[in-house]
Order: sequence, then structure tokens, then C-alpha cells
Amino acid sequence: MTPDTILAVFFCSLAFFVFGGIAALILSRFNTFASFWGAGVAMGGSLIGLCAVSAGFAVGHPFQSVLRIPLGGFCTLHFGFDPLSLFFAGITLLLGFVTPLYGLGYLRAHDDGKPAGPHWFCFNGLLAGMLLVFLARDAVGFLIAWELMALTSLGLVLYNHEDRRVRQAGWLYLVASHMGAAALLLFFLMLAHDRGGFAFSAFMAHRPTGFAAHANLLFLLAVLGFGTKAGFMPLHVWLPEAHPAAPSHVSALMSAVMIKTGIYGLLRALEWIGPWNPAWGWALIFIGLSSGLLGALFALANDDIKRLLAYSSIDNIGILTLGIGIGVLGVTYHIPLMAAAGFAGALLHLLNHALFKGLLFLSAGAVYQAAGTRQISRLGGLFKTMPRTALCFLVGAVAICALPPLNGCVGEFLIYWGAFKGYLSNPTAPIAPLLIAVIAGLALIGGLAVATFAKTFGIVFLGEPRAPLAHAPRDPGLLLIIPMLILVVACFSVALFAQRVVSGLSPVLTQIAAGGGAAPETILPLNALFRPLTLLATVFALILAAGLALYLVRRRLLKNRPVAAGVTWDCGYAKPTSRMQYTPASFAQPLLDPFTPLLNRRIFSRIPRALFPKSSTLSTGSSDLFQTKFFIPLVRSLNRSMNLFRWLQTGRVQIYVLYIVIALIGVILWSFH
Amino acid sequence: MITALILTPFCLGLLAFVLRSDLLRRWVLVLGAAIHLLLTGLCIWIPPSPEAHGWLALDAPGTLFLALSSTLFFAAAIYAFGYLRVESDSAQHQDLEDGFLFDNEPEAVFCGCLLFFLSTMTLVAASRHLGLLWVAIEATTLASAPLICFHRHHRSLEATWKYLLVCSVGIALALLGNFFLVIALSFHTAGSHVSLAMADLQNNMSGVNPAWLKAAYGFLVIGYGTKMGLAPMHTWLPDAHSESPSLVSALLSGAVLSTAFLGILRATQVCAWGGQLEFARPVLIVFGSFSVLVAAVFLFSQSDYKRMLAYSSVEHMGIMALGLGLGGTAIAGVFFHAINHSLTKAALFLVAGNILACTGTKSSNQVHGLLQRLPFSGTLWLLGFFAITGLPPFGMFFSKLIILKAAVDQGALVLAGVLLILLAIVFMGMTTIVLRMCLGPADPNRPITPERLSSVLPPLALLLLALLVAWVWPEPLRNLIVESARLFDPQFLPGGHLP
Amino acid sequence: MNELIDFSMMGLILLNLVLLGATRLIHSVRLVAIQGLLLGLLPLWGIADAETSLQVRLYAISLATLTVKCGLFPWMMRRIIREGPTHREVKPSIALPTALLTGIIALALAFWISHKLILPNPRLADTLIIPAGFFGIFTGLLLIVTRRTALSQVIGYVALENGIYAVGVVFAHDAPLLIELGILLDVFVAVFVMGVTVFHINRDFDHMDTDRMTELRDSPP
Amino acid sequence: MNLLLPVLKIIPLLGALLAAPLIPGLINKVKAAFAGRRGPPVLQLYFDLFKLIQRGAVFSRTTTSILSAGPLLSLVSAGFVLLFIPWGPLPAPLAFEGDLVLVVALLGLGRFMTVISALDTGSSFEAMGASREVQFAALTEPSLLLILLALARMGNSLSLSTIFTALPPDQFVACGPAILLVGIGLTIALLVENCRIPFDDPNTHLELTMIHEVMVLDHTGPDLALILYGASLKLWIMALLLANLFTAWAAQAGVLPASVLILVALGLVAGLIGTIESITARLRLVKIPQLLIGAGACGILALFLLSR
Repeated sequence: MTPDTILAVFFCSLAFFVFGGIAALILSRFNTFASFWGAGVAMGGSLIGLCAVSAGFAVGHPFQSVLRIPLGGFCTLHFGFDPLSLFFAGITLLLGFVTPLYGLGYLRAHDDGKPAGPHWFCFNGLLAGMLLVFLARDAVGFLIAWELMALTSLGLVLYNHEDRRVRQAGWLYLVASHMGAAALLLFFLMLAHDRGGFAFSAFMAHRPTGFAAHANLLFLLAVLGFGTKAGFMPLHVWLPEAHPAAPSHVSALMSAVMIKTGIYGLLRALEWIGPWNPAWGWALIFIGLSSGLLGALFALANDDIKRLLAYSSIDNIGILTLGIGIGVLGVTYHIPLMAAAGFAGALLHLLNHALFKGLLFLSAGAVYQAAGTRQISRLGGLFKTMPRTALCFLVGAVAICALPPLNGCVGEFLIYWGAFKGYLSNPTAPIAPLLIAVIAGLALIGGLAVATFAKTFGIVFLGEPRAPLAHAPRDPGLLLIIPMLILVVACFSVALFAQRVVSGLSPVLTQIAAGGGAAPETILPLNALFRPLTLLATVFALILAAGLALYLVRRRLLKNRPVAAGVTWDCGYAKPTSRMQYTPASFAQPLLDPFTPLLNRRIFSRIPRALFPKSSTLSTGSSDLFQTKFFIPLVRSLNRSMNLFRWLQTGRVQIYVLYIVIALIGVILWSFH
Repeated sequence: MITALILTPFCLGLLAFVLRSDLLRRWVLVLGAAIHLLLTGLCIWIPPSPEAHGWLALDAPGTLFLALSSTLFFAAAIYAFGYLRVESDSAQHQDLEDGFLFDNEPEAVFCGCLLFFLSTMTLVAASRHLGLLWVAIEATTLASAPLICFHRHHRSLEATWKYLLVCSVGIALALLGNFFLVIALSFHTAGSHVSLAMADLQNNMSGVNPAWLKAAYGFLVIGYGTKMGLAPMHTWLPDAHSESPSLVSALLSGAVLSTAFLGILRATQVCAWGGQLEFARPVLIVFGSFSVLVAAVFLFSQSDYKRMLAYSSVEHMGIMALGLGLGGTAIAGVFFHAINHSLTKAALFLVAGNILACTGTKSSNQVHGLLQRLPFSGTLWLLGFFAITGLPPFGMFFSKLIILKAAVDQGALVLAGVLLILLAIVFMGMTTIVLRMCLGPADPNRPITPERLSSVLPPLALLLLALLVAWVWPEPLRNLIVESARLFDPQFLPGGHLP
Repeated sequence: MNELIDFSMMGLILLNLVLLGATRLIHSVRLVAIQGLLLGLLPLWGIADAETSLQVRLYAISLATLTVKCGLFPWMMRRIIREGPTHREVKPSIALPTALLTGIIALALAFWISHKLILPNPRLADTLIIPAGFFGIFTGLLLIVTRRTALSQVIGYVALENGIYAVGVVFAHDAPLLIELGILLDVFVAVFVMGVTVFHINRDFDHMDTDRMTELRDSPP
Repeated sequence: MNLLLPVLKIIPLLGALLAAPLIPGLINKVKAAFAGRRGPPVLQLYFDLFKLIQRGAVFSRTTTSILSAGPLLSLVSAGFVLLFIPWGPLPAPLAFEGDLVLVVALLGLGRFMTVISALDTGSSFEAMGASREVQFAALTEPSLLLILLALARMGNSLSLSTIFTALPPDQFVACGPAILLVGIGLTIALLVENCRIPFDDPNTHLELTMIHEVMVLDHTGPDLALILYGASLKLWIMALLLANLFTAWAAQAGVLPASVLILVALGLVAGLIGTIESITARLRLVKIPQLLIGAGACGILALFLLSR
């Protein structure tokens, strides 16, 4: 296919989203039909788009086309694609194909007479917005797509807007994304001023060969703008509110793909700004470490399963930012192996996170739907009633903990590898301590992730139910299971074919590294990564095989033996109840204790009084440090300082005339100036 | 032609005063609006020749604002048709906030003044003489004052009083500005009569006295700025907008502020001809930024949603003044901004009227679940909010972009940054109000009233028009904006700065 | 002729100072009426130099000014005072001595401005027109800012008008149109609108105290 | 030789699979000697395994298949780690640039599975053990990686198989202090990974004080056998790493002499563990993190010494 055809196919997919979405809105009256229609066009459009992506990778070079839309008569919109955007578009469309199916079942199950048309309109709009973000080839089109994405996802988040907390989340999300967009606007305006045009081609054509004028400011603005979307600490505050508020398939789409548009933008920004400053690598690594560690800690401290997953997204964004930071350092310090591994690890982790976080959100949604609560401390023993969901969640959990034999391990392995290589290449370099910190930090993040997901899986699915549920939970129907299974298969296949994935990504990686001013002849030594990746995949396959073999042996051993069922060892206590099980808060407590001030943890207790106390309670809660200690006070003080000026509008007309007098005197003085 | 444009609504207004039948009078109102709209369309199609010694002529900005006023008036007239029918159902009305009873102004006065109002606005747009312009702007104040106190109760009276006093002080200062201009001109035209017609001014400004010109400009900016709502002279604006009937607020915000902006535009033109543009620019930039700041302060924790719209008008007038001050490429953005602001804000005020009629309160704290209770108005309210805060795909996004681009291009990075922060604060304030109102469960105790077509159609049409203008960009409009921009930048090329 | 102008201007300045110190409404009305008389006669000084067509206009201007400023205004305001509630005082919100002091500062400011802005006409350059005009404007604004009743604000507004008119009227020869516009302003604003509104305020509020008209505001109570 | 090498590489692996249960036996002997007892026979673990494998099983009604997946996968993961551990000069059966990271990840998999299988029982005791386990693991992993980084720095390689052979004898002495620090760190890691005193007491009988043992309370029969065997493999792995480190100076001497040395070293490690277990008491739980961070500090210090 020629690039033009591919772009046309992309637009065909966009047309599916846009017109299909509008049709769903119009068809709102026929609710069932509108749902099927809306989900159908989303899946169809994604499928068409995926075809275009696979064809686009075959083109292998950037392509740009101009669409003359007389926007306000002042500009034209450009569209096109290159390896970087194809990669992101591919992930988006994959999730765009999987999640509508789930959403169809999910929304039908808690049918409360709410019209489905607007929801599917927004859903398709979000897909269109994300696709346009990747296809846009000029700043104006990019910003339009960016806001389209924000607004449609806001509509999705507000699906249950009868709930006060959902409304608050929606407000926070809208405000945060607007702030981010404001930073981006300034970023693009400055860039357009420097480069003489809004088209990306102009950004690239007039890229400075040396260090760009106010490049650091540009980088800062890009981090602020794109980081808000990606959820960098401490710009993340909207994320743990908005993701749990949305229906689960939307949370999956947002967490798996939408926040990645921030990473896409950051990578693009790095490409545009020009030769990189090593300081940016440092900055990215600091951001990565703080997001990763704090995200992991907040996740561990949380009791709401979807909120926990949202924090874990921040943690994973941190990990892949570490990868990008290592890549940037690799390019700026001329350590090709480190650059290759860093960027490859970041991209691979991005792909992996999309898959396993999507999977985790989908299965968490199934749990929420079946059990009617998202509080981990009220759940338990769901493995027996919902085995399929539990296994899907387990796959996701193992993957997100970066454990073999799943895909999460591969991406993090590459990031470790890059850090190790970077350190070994020059252990006395100034970046050496930073790399040590990266390695230790990654390990700590990994440990915290293990604790988090051991807690989540163990408490939710294992043991006994901790609280009576509204209705007996059971595995969801096929509409919900099939999407999860697709993602499970995808997780395994990325793990087993990691080497192919990385070699397939080589044009993307080369493009990214070229942006940093790496000389065109220094091609990233991706081949050095292939042997470790192949071996890794072999080991994974062997582990699966060995596990299966051992399982068969064990079954054979127990075949003709007495297998009895009893009670769990209760230390001789006569009457254990399910409420005596360990709580998630207790499970996490030893790890969290050292971080109490960071987590803003509080202990609520009712101390038993009198000789024979009837009841007493003890519970802990933690709130987001940045939200409670920074943003809320900030807004409050803003409010207070704004209120200080409200006396200006006193209601007394005399004072109003006085203002005119003051202005008049000011102008007269200025005119004599 | 232009005379016909001015006189038709005037005569129909007189007719409205003497007619007995309310229904007939409403038809006269709609008829006047329709005829005016048609004539305006004709004017765009065939540019009319100047009249009255060149005192009345339509140049590009004039035509632009005339078209805007006419469109808004037509929408408001249709809205008024349904509005007046509901209002005339009972002789006495209960006050929504305090519960006392009040009666309305006679409908004859209301309709008549509305048509006079249109006539005066046309005069503003068409006058090519600074003195006439001044008279016309003063006349808009006088014609609109009775409109504001349509509901005769103490609050609307208070608003009217403030409107009159503050605007009159402003307009008196503008008169002094005109006097100073005459003085400035008479330095080199000693003995002969001094003419304030734009055509003469353009040729006579070369040897003008700078000190008097600066003073004149200062007074004109203060005077017309009062009418336009530039801070700190904006104080009448929130009161008048919140107390007047919504369709009047729509006209005030959408049309009157823009026509007052025309006054400042003319003054700046004269200042530029006199070689004092470098004096004018900082003045405009300071007033513009200060207006945005004041709007941000009062929008941040506003609870009255009509006042919110009023302060948002202050903000946008600030942006327009700022853009005019920046000059260059920003000028086209300013005109585009004016179009977007007028259409969107008028639509929002009309929707606010629907909301007020349904909920009976102007406090946003007591309005919830609009999307469910008033599905059409609620959706329009939300969309209008997106449009007015400059989110794509609405045109405000582009006009803001163009103005900010001009700021960055001129190296005013700090200004652009501060402006963006202030706009973000404004956005925060407005989001709080609008989301609070639109979302949430509808109060089950209140019946869901079906919405009238005449109350939903005008705002919908205005919003659609705003969207259409931004994306389809009709040729005549494009020419008007380009010509307007060329008044300040003869080399202006559309698309020259935004490839 | 300049002496006549300066005499009128001195009169204006003095009347303004007295206005700042006046305590009774009816007294203030009288003061602005006298100002109107002075201003009404102003176009007639030097009328002999003008051509015939202009002379007619100047007479007309003079007559109109006298009618409006000396006749219509005082009559209207007296009526309001008579028919309104019992308040007959100006009700200043700052003490009168302070107002007078501020007025003197404003006078100094006006003279300072007149040094910066010099009239082009050498004949008029050293007259008191500019300082008197600016002082009139400042006085008017000061009265609006510091008085509490609607009517005394209207009086302030008229004083402001008179100041502006004083600046304009000397150019009656150069641009008579503008003066006519100024009269138009008076007629419209003062007579039709303010008068009508003040009547309404009188009727609906039982007071004319604009200090108490503060329901519409954003500041916390 | 080239043909023989693959075969040779398998021998240590097979040896480990067979001989791993010896180490706990040796440790117990040393401890018994310290206590003045005769103690169980060295082969006791073999007897236990043999006995358990023939048994049936009892499961709690609360549990699911996760309970038995835990021991199974932790054994598999330990087994796969063995594939990457060299035997002196003899490279591991599988070796590649970066295998030391994979080793850590594999150990993590085993731990994760053990933890969730403990949670499967729904018992508070086991959950408490699991909670402590993840806490220590989260702190051990960074320390272990830092120690491995120091090792990688010494051998300038990311593969365990080349690290130990890359240190020529003359450099070995120069690196002495660093090696000692790495050794200390590795020992701490060994003790905590294998739940030995002072971190955990494998012989305790009070559920509240246990960490690892309490997590496997409800495993019976073949499952318990898998656990015990897996634990012994883990012990072997860490001990072998220590042995490799301290015999690295002799790596050039040839396979056979090196093998003898390593065997001796393994014995010494077992003796060391036994000694430590005999002469120290269990640490208070709150003190344990400090020691774990100390291990990481050893790694950083070693890195500092090496980069001087």
C-alpha cells in the first residue's frame, strides 16, 4: 500500500469513530441498538486502523500529507504518520478493539435505564481523538485532537455523575487537563515562533544543530504539559480520582492508552527541541524515580481496587520514564548500548503496561460488578466463585510485578540492562551514582509492586469472603471474558516473542534516538539486545513447560493417595470466622510504616473503654500527599487571596466612579510620561 | 441604504410604542429584526455607498459588527417572542429571590426600546465621524437603560442606576476626549473648521500635537472602555447583566460591548494616524490584562451564574483590548475573537434565561442535574461553556491562539504566560459552576418541563453559527476580517503567519 | 475678551469650591444653575469676530445652554427635592473640610495639568480655561464619589458636565458641532434618564441614599 | 573439549539437584555440635523428602489450586536459577549478558508464588508471614541488585558465568576489601533469602514469630516436599555464589582443582551459617530492615572502593 492509501485507511477508521459515534448519539432512543452499534463501530474502526498500522510499519519512513481545512482561514491541518506514531496508534487501536466488547457487556449488566448513546459517542470520540493525536502533523491539529481526547474522556468519566465523588473527579480531571494544555499551548507557540511555523515538518526542518534557544524552558513546558496527562508525580492528582470513577472498560482504555499520549508527546517534544541536554536525562530519571516509588507506595496503601490500579499506573509510567531517562543519558553521554536498552525497555514496557494494565482493569471491573464493591477489605475468596476472572487477574498481577514468565519482566529487564551497561561502561562518570540509584530504585519499586499485587490478589481472590455481599458473585459472561483472554494471550505472546517485538520497533527507536542529536551513522546497537531477549523467551517457555511437567508429576503422585479436606490450621482456636482473616491494611502495614509521613497515613481508632467493652475499631487511611498537602491548600489559598479582592466590587456606585477617577489619573500621568 | 438600516427599526420602534395589541407588537419586533437582518445581508452583498457627507458609511469593521448585532438581535427577537408571551401571562410576578411581588414595565416600552436599541447600534457601526460615533454610543446607553429595568423591582432599578451613572461618567469623559482631539487638530488647522470625520482625519493627522492627542486618546479609552467593560471601569457590567432579562443581557454582552470596542478601535486608528501608536499600545495592554485579572479574581469563586457570564465578558473584552494593543497579526485574531465571543456569549445568556426560568434561582449552588432536567438547555450550557473557554473545536480556541501567538512572536513571553495562567484560573472558576449545574441527579420533586422551541432554537442556532464560522469560514467574512486587519497592518496576509 | 473668559472661569472655580462645601441640596442646585448661567454666556464673548452663519449657531448654542443648564435642570431638581422624602441635605460621606481640602489638591492638579497641556490658540493659551475645566471635572467626580444621595450625585454629574463644557465652549468657533453634542448629552442624560430614574428611586426605595443600594455586589456582606 | 563442554556444564547442575539437601543437614550438624548434641543425620532431609513424597495430602476447605501452584512454581524458579550459576571456571548451562537480573527476577517469582499460596489458606498466621516476607523481599531486592552490580563491576560483565572467571589472581588481592564487603552483603542476602537466623528461625514452633515456616503451615505431603526441596536449592544457589566469589582467585587453575576448592568452600559456607545460627539470637522484627539496608550499603561501599 502506498502511504497515501494507508492514510486514507486511517481516515476511514476515523470516519467509523466519528460518524458511528454521532449515529449512536442520534440512535440513543433505541438503547440496545445504540449500544451494539456504538461498540460495533468502535471495534470495526479499530480493526481497520490496525490494518493501516501494520501496513504503515512496512513503509518504514515518515510520511506527511496536508489536508487543507480552512481553519478560521488561518491555517491548514497536516496529517501523516511515522514509526513513532504508528507504534502508539497500534497500541491504542488494539485496546480500542478489545475494550468496547467488554464495555458492551459491562454496561448492559448494570442497566439502569441510562441512555447508552452519549457514552458510546464519547467512547468513539476518545478513540478518534487519540488516533488524531498520533496522526496530527501540526501543532494546531495536535492541540485540537488533544482537547477532543480530554473532553470525550471527561464525558466517559462522568458516566455515573449522580455520584458526588465522580463529579469531583470530573472537575479535577477537566481542570488538570486544561492546565496541562495551557502549558502545551505555550510550548507550541514558542516552538512555532522559533521554527517559523506550526507544522511538525517546520519544527524538524529548522531544528537547531546546537543547543536550542531556551531549550530548557521548552523541555520544562513539555514535561509540565505532557506530564500532566501521563501522570508524573506530582502532576498526577487527577489520575487516581478519574480512573476509578469511570466505568471499567474506560478506566482500562484511559490507563492503558490515554495516559501514554503524554509519553508520546514527551518523545515528540524531545525530537523537536533538538540536541538534548544531559540534564534532561537527570530530570527524567528523578521524575521516574519519584513517580515510580511514590506511585507504588500509594498503590500499596490503597484499599480501593481501581484506585490502587490507577496509582500503579503512575508507578509504571515512572518506570518507563526511567527507561526514557536512561535512553536520553545514553545518547547524550554516547553510550549506545545504554541508549538502545533504555529506549527499547521504555517502549516495551509501554506496550506491556497497556496490555497488563488493561487486563487488570478489566478483571477488576468484573470483580466490582460481581461483588458490588471496590473495597479490597470487604472482598475475599472470589477464586472459588470467579475462577476465570481470578486467573486473568493473576496473569496481569504476575506481569505487572515484572516476574517471569510474563511480559512485564522483559521491559524492566531491558531498563535494568541499560542501567547496568551504562554503569559498567564508565563507573567513574558523573552519572554513575544516578545509575546506582536507578537500579536500587527499580528494585524497590519491583518489591513494592510484588507486595501490592500479592495483597490485592491474595485478599480479593483467596481466603474467605470478608463481608456479606449483595449477591453471590459469579464469573461474568463471554462478552467480558473474551477481551480479558485476548489480553492474556497478548501478554504471553509479547513475553515469548520479545525479540521480534524489539526488532520490529527498531525504526521507532532509531527515530527517537536520532532526535537527540545522535549522529545518523551511529545506529542503535539493538542486535546486542537480541540474544538476551531470545534467551529470556526460551527460559520463559521452559518455565512454563517445567511447571506443567511438575504439575503432571505431582498429580500422578497424588493419584491413588488419600486426599483429605479439613480446616486451615487455626492454632487450636475453636471458632475461627472469616472476619478474623488478615486485612489488607495489616498486610501492607510493615512496609508502609517507614513511609508514614509521605503517605499521610492516619489511624482512626475507638479505644475500648470500661471493663467489658462492647466494641472498638481500628482502621487506617491514607490520602494523596500532594493532593492534601499541596494542591488543596494551593486552591484554598488561591481562593482566599482571590476573596481578598472581592471587596473591590462593593456595590457602592461612588466607589465605582472612584475607580474611573483613578484610571483617569493614571492615564493622564502616562500620557505626560 | 444605511439610512434605511437605521430608520427602519427606529420607525418600527415608534410603531411599537403606539400599537395596542401585544401580539402584533411582538410580530413587529420580529419583523423589524428580520428586515434589519435582510438589509444587513444585502449590505454585505453589495457594499452601500457613503451617506450624509461621508458621516455614515460601512467599512470592514463596521460591517462586521453590524452583521453581528443584527444576527444577535434576530435571535433575541425570536427568543423575546416566547419570553414575552410567558411574561405577560400574569400581571404580577413573584421575585425569585426575596419573594415579593413586582410588575413589569409596559411591553410597549420594552419592545420599542429594543428596536431603538437596534437602531442605535446600527448607527454606531455605520458612523464614520467621531462625534456621531459618540452620540450613537451614548444613545445605545439611553435606549438600553429601560430594557434593564424591565422587571420593576429594586434590584433592577439599582442595576439601572449604576449602569447609567457609571456609563454617563464614562461617556462624558469620552466627550472631553473628542474635545481634546479637536484641540490637538487645531494646532495646524488654525482658523478653518476642524472635522472629526474619519475620512478627513486620515488626511489631517500628520502635524497633530502629540501631547493633546495622547490626552485625547486616554480620555477616549477611559470613556469607551467604560462602555466596553474594561476593568476597572467594568463595575456596572455584572450588575446590569445579572438583573436584566436574559435576552437583554445577551444583546448587551454580545452587541453593545462589541460596538463600544468599535469606539476604541476608531480612537486607536486615529492615534495610529497621528503617529502615537506606541503610546496607545501599552495603555490597551495594561487595561486588557487588568481586565482579565479582575475577571479571574471574580470568576474564581463566583456563585451567580449570570454574573459569571458577565465577568467572562470582562475577560474577553480584556483579551480583545490586549490583542489590539499587541497589534500586528493579533488584530485579525481580535476580530475573530469578537465574532466568537458575541455569538457564544449571547447563546449562553439565552440559555441562562432558560435555566433561570426553570429553576427560579441565579445561584449556581442550587441548580443541579441540568443535563437531565433540561436536556437541551443543559447540553447547550455545557457546549457554550466549552466554547467560551476556548476549547476546540470552537472558534475561540483559534482566536486565542492567534492572539497568544502574536504575543509570543513579539517576545512578550511573560505576558503570554501570565495570560495563560489567568485564563486557567478563569477556566477553573467557570468549570466549578458549570459542572455543578449540569451534573448530578435531577431533583425528583420538580416536574420536568418540556422546553419551548423559541427558547432553545436561538441559542442553538447561535452556537452552530459560531462553529460554522470557525470551520467553514465563509468568503465574505474572511474578506471582512482581512480588510479590518489591514486597517492596522497594510501588509496583512491571511495565513501568512499560521501555515 | 480674555478678561471676560478669565472672569467666567474664575467664577466657575469659585462656584465649584463653594459647591464642595455646600450642605443643603437646594443650595447646590442654585450653585450649578449659576454655573450654567456663566457657561451659557460664554459663547457670546467674541461673537463679533465670527461670520454670520456661525453667529446664528452661537446664539442658538447660548440660548440652548441657558435653557437647559439654567432653567430645565434647576427646575427638575427642585421638583425632585420638593416631592421626594424629607432629606434636604447633601449627605457627604467624608467631612466637608476634607472634601474642600481634596478640592484644593484637585485644583493644584488641574493647574499642573494645564502646564503640560497648552492650548494651540495663542490667544487663549494663557487663560484659565484648562485649569477651570479640569477643576470642574475633578469637582464633579469628587462630588459623585463623596455624596450619598442619588440627587447630589446628579448634581455632581452636572458639575462634571459643566467642566467639560467649559473646555469645549471656547472652541465653539472652531467646531460648534461638538458643543451641540455636549448639549445633547445634557438633555438626554440629565433630563430624560437620570430624572426618570431618580423619580423611580424616590418612589420605590423611599430614600435616595445610593449608599444603601448595595444589594448587587460581590464583596462579602 | 568443545564437545565435552555442554556435558560438563550439566554436571554441576545435576550435582546441585542431588546434593542440595545436604547443606541443611550440614548446618544442622554444626548447630548440634555447638549445642553439644549429636543432632539429626546429615541426610535427614533426604529421608524427610522421601517420606513426604509418598504421603497423601490434606487440604483446607478454604484453599484453591493456588495453594499447590505455589510450591510447584517456587521449586521451578529455584531450579531455573541454577541454570545460570556457574561452577568456578565452568560456565553455567545457560549464560547471557544480563542473566544476573533474571536470577533476581526468578527468585522473585518463587517468592510471589509462596506468598500467594500462603494467603490462599485464609489464615491470619500465614498472611502475617506473607506480609513480613514481602516486606523483607522489597528491601532485599535492592540490596541484592547492588551487590550484583558490584560483582558485575569486578568482572566487568553482566553474566554470572564470566564474572568469576574474569578476576585474575593479582587483581583479586587488589579487590580484596571490596570482595569482602560483597561477601558480607551476599551472606546477609543468603540468610534472609533462606530465612535463617537472625532473620527468621526455621526451627521455631510459635506461629507468631515465624516468617517462612508459617507460610507453609498448611502444605502437606508432596507439596511440602517440593517446598523443602526448593528451599534447599535456594540455599545451594546462594552458597554456591559465595563459594564462587571466594574461590575466584583459583578460577584459572583448571576445572578439577577449582571444583575441589568450591566443594570445600560450600562446606565452609554451611559451617558459617551453622555458626551464625548458633551464636546469634533472632533480631527484633523492627531491626531487620536496618540490617537489610546495611547489606545494600555494603554493595555501595564496594562499588565505591572499586571505583577509586
